[in-house]
Amino acid sequence: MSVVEISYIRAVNEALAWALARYPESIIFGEDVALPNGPFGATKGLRARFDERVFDTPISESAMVGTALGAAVSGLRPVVEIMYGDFLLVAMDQIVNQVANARYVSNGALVPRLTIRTQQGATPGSCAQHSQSLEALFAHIPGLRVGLASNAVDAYEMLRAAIASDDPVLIFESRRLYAQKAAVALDGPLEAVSGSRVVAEGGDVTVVSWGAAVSDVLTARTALDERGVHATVVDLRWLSPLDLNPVFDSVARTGRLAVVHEANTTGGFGGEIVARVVEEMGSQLTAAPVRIGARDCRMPAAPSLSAALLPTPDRIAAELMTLVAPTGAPAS
Amino acid sequence: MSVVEISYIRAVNEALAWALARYPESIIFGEDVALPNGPFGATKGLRARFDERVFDTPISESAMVGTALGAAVSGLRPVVEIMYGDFLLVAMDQIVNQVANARYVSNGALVPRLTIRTQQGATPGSCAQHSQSLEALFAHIPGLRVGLASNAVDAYEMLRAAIASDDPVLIFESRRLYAQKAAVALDGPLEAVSGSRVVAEGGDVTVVSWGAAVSDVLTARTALDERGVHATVVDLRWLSPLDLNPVFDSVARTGRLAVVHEANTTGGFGGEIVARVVEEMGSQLTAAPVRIGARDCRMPAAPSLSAALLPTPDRIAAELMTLVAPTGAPAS
Amino acid sequence: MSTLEAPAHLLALYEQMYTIRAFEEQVMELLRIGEITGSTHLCIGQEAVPVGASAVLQASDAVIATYRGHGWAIARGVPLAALFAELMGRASVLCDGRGGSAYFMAPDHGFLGENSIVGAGVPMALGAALARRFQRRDAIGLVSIGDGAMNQGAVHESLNMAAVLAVPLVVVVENNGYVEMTPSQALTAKPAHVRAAAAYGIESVLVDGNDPDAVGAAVERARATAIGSQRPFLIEAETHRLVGHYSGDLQAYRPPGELDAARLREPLVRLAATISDDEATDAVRARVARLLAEELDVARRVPPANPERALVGLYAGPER
Amino acid sequence: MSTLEAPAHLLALYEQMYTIRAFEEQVMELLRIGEITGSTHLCIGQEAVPVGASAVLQASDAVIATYRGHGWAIARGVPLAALFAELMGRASVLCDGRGGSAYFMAPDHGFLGENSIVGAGVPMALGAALARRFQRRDAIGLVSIGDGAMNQGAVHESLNMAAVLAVPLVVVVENNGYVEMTPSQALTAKPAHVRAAAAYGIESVLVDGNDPDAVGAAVERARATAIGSQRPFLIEAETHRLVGHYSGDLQAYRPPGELDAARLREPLVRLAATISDDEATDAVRARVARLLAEELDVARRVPPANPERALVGLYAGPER
Ligand SMILES: Cc1ncc(C[n+]2csc(CCOP(=O)(O)OP(=O)(O)O)c2C)c(N)n1
Ligand SMILES: Cc1ncc(C[n+]2csc(CCOP(=O)(O)OP(=O)(O)O)c2C)c(N)n1
Ligand SMILES: [Mg+2]
Ligand SMILES: [Mg+2]
Repeated sequence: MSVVEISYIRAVNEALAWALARYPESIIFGEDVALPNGPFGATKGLRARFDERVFDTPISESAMVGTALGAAVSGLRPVVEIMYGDFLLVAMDQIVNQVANARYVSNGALVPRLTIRTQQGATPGSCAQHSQSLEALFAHIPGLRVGLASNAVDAYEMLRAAIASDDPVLIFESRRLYAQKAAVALDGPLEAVSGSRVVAEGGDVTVVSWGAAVSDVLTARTALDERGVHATVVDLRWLSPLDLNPVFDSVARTGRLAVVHEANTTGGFGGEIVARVVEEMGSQLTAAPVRIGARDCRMPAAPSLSAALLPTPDRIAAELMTLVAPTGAPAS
Repeated sequence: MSVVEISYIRAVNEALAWALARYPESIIFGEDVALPNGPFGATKGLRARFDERVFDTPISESAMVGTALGAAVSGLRPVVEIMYGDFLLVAMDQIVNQVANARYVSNGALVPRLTIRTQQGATPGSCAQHSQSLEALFAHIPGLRVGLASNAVDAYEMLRAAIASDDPVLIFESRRLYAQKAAVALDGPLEAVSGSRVVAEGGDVTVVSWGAAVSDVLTARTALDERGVHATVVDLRWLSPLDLNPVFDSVARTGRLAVVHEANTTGGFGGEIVARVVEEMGSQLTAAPVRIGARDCRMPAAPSLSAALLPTPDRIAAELMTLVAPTGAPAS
Repeated sequence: MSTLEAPAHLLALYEQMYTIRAFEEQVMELLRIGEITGSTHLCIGQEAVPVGASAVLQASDAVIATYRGHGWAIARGVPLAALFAELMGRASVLCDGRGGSAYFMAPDHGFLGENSIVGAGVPMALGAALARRFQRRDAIGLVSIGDGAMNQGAVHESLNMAAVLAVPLVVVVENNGYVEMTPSQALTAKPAHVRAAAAYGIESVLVDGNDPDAVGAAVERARATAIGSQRPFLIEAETHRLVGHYSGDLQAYRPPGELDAARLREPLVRLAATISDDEATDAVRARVARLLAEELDVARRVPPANPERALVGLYAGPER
Repeated sequence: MSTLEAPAHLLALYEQMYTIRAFEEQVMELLRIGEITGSTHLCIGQEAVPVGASAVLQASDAVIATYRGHGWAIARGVPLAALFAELMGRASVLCDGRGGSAYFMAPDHGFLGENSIVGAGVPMALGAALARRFQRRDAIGLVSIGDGAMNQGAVHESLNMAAVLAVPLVVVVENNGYVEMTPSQALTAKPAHVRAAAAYGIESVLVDGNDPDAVGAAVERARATAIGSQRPFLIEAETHRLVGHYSGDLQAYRPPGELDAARLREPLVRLAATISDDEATDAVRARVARLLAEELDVARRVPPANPERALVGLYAGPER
């Protein structure tokens, strides 16, 4: 088994190379992905290796997604890169009204076997049009699969699963994690598009998170550990399909639930998680659940402002402490 | 005070006429709104009366919304009609990345004083691209105001409030209610963009709903009444700003919460309501809250299929009965 | 073409166009009596476009149409009974009632589907065409759109992208004079849509959309260009819709005399005049009427779409 | 223009262009030393376009640019200190640090803002132009976009709509040869963007975008057409970006010699050669350098954007 220590973005690159090698019908396209090797390097070297199966497109996101759909239902296996998650909105009709409908409305006669890769989130200085976390919009759309990779291993495995799947899958990567490294097994078994994962265990509180926020939760968790509070952290990985079993199991033990995501709170997917847990096992909660997301606001460019809105590890830790010890007394 | 018995669509028409008369800077545009009097008649007679301030546009929803924004920040007060809610997706970038950002990012220097009117929902035979209920996508977007009118009075009052507001407001009408009549006071005081409303009172369960689903809830409520179960029904009216005080008050009395919307359940705004109620007053709930929405699916055209997916009055009544009397024993 | 063949060829075109016409007249009746529910968009008056085009298309070509797509589906060979059943909300072999009149698919017949978002079929057709190029299938993607659709951004993105990526895409603009209830010339600045094509370096042609042979010749040329030189092509077909935009349209916007004039130029009347053999055309119409009655009969025996299947097949993978 | 005036006029253009150049070179330095955070798009090499255009624009005209918009803002008169402060994430009078380098607004200076969604400023400029027509202000909406933006659907929708609705919209396409890291000709089928305009019946002109007077003349003509006959106008300005697409761009994609050749044609070098008075141009540069130092100084004394204000002003109405 070849295990390599590689960055998140390199893991994406390896998954794409794997797909091109494995599926002769796969193609990869997007803006600057071929000759320039990808705006973030995700497609580095692929044009050179796979020739015209990797190609550049004009800045035409609607046409790009529609092209992926038409090609998919004609037997290709397209992977289209949308440079920033914010630009999904330019192609929203194609994603929702076209891609999501194809299989169901055709009663299975059309197979929209395509993957849309993008990256999202705020980084210091990024403007309001390049910093949103928009997964909730897509997790509400039946017919789409939606996943967020919080680390290099998942960046590799979830993308492979997405490309292998017969369903249309939207993968949100995180550019602020692109440089983070992990040991990735390149020839492990192919995963399915499903499954959340317990990434840390603790008996005091269950924290559900996904995407880049998972790493902030883990940072906060370390701070909590030092204060004697132990959190189970569930990385949801896929919002669709939604696997809440590990969450239910953990909440049954901890009695306390927090959901953390980088998207702004109101209307975010955190509400769905809270609702499901309460519907399923409300009586087992010993405290009101807590959602920790960005404040409901546009994302300002100034780092001092965005930091005040985002769910930073400090804020996460503070809110978790309040959840565990609501009186303000130190828990230990 | 002139109170007239008019249909929902006529109420929309009256509100538009009111706005054109009151605000010389107001303009109204959209597809087929001027010479053809509007695809559903909302703009009937307005072109004749207000001349070029009411005009037809090409089928270019992105350009239409962007035009509204540019005109608004230049001092006009545009009202743009998007024929079906599903077509908002074609203009999604303009709505989210442009309109929602204008005021905040400019620190108030730009005033996006515009209204987007649309109508949504499934009607028998309507295809998957003409039947979605998409309010949750927009209620998640900070910077937008979002309202849904469930009756002719609100169609009039909420639209007036929207047009009068300095914020960008998205109004979802319901074409299946367009023919419903009510007594509308045409010269009442102008409302603000805010406020939910208790439309029926009862001590057994609190049902929160909005848009067309409210009328289904009221139908279900009548059936419940006959079985001795009495529901308080809160018509949320505005999802942004969100006024949950009447909900909290009612839940404090009933201990039971149901949220009903026509949109599919997962990721719908019902999750937000459940989360807020549980966060605020979880311990006062005597039963797990219930969300009643469309099944998570695309909307098929065949009436027999769509009926199986939508939250019909029968299904609402049945689910409310289960909530109130979970053992299946008749409540009385 | 010999003098003997000519009438046979023309009669075949007449039969196909009349089949579409009679099918849609039957649909109007089914709407009236409540056997079809929901708004429906008919192509009455525009039949020459799909019929002329389909005469030269191959099974491997992919076609996408708009909500006004019954004619395209029929011309591509979709069985009438199945189509009736689909429109009637029955468990049809097409989409099991999920598509309805405005959004059904029949990929087995080279018909990737209708589309009810104006202009949105063009990107998808671009992808279908691209796939065919990758697969070296010597086939095209053809999309029919209305003239109003030329005002949707996605259409322009696709035209440019098809040209840049060298994709065998053929766009047929059915210019029927109206965009819903608004005359086309009020909404489109371009003197002709072919000019738009030229801006992308795309070859194009303006044809009489009421003449199936003229349409066929244009599609033949477009197909040859698309496959031979991997270049997209645009055809503007001038025609006229003889009915309302949708089933409930009262057509108050029509100037007096317009319809009468259009009826003189409409494809069935014109082709019957060319054929000039009343006996033959009467016979065709009688045969089609019989066929339709039978097909409708078959459709009526298809059970209504089964609500228990309403949630089936949203995903290929695990449902939840 | 007398021989005395000519140099004064040219020197004024030189000074404005050099101000933009020196401002952006300072921005590069501020990025390097960490006083500006985040990716930044410079217009170095393209200064003649905003300067030439702004020379003929009026205060009542509305301008919208892209993320590459520092030059437009400066040419419209936005104070340098405020702009520095905005880019530095300080509590600037422009947007209080909310906009940053890629998305700030200064409507008081007739600058409705930058836009970081490619092409998305065009619909908004259309609306600004429409408002001006309704208000009978004899003013235009002008939007600058890149050549790559011509491939966004919203741009085409807007061109057609502006023509149909008779709106005084002027679109300036700054063709700088690249779309991020991809050469423009690889992505655009059109031989020239002016052809696209023609498809909508829109008048257009292709100008040397490195010559501020040529740009000015084109904008003057466009403005006259837009106001005089309420018709949109498109200007394609050929220019070249002398730096990377954004601050982190290593420009590996450039063919050897390209930059050297471009530097011979760049607007400052060219205008200096025309002026051909080293003493005068040296003096201008020295004056600008002093001014910039002062303005930067002022900016550095502006406090960082106040996190306590981060949530203020999302809505005009009640916050929740
Ligand atoms: C994006 C979008 N906007 C608006 C509509 C509503 N609509 C349906 S058909 C139509 C007119 C289309 O006109 P045209 O393209 O000329 O085709 P025709 O109906 O004449 O065949 C409109 C506006 C839609 N379906 N999709
Ligand atoms: C809708 C959208 N897609 C992609 C991008 C990413 N992007 C930013 S600038 C750019 C290239 C634009 O090229 P051009 O229009 O020629 O302008 P230039 O940068 O050369 O000034 C791209 C693809 C974006 N900002 N918005
Ligand atoms: Mg038409
Ligand atoms: Mg460029």
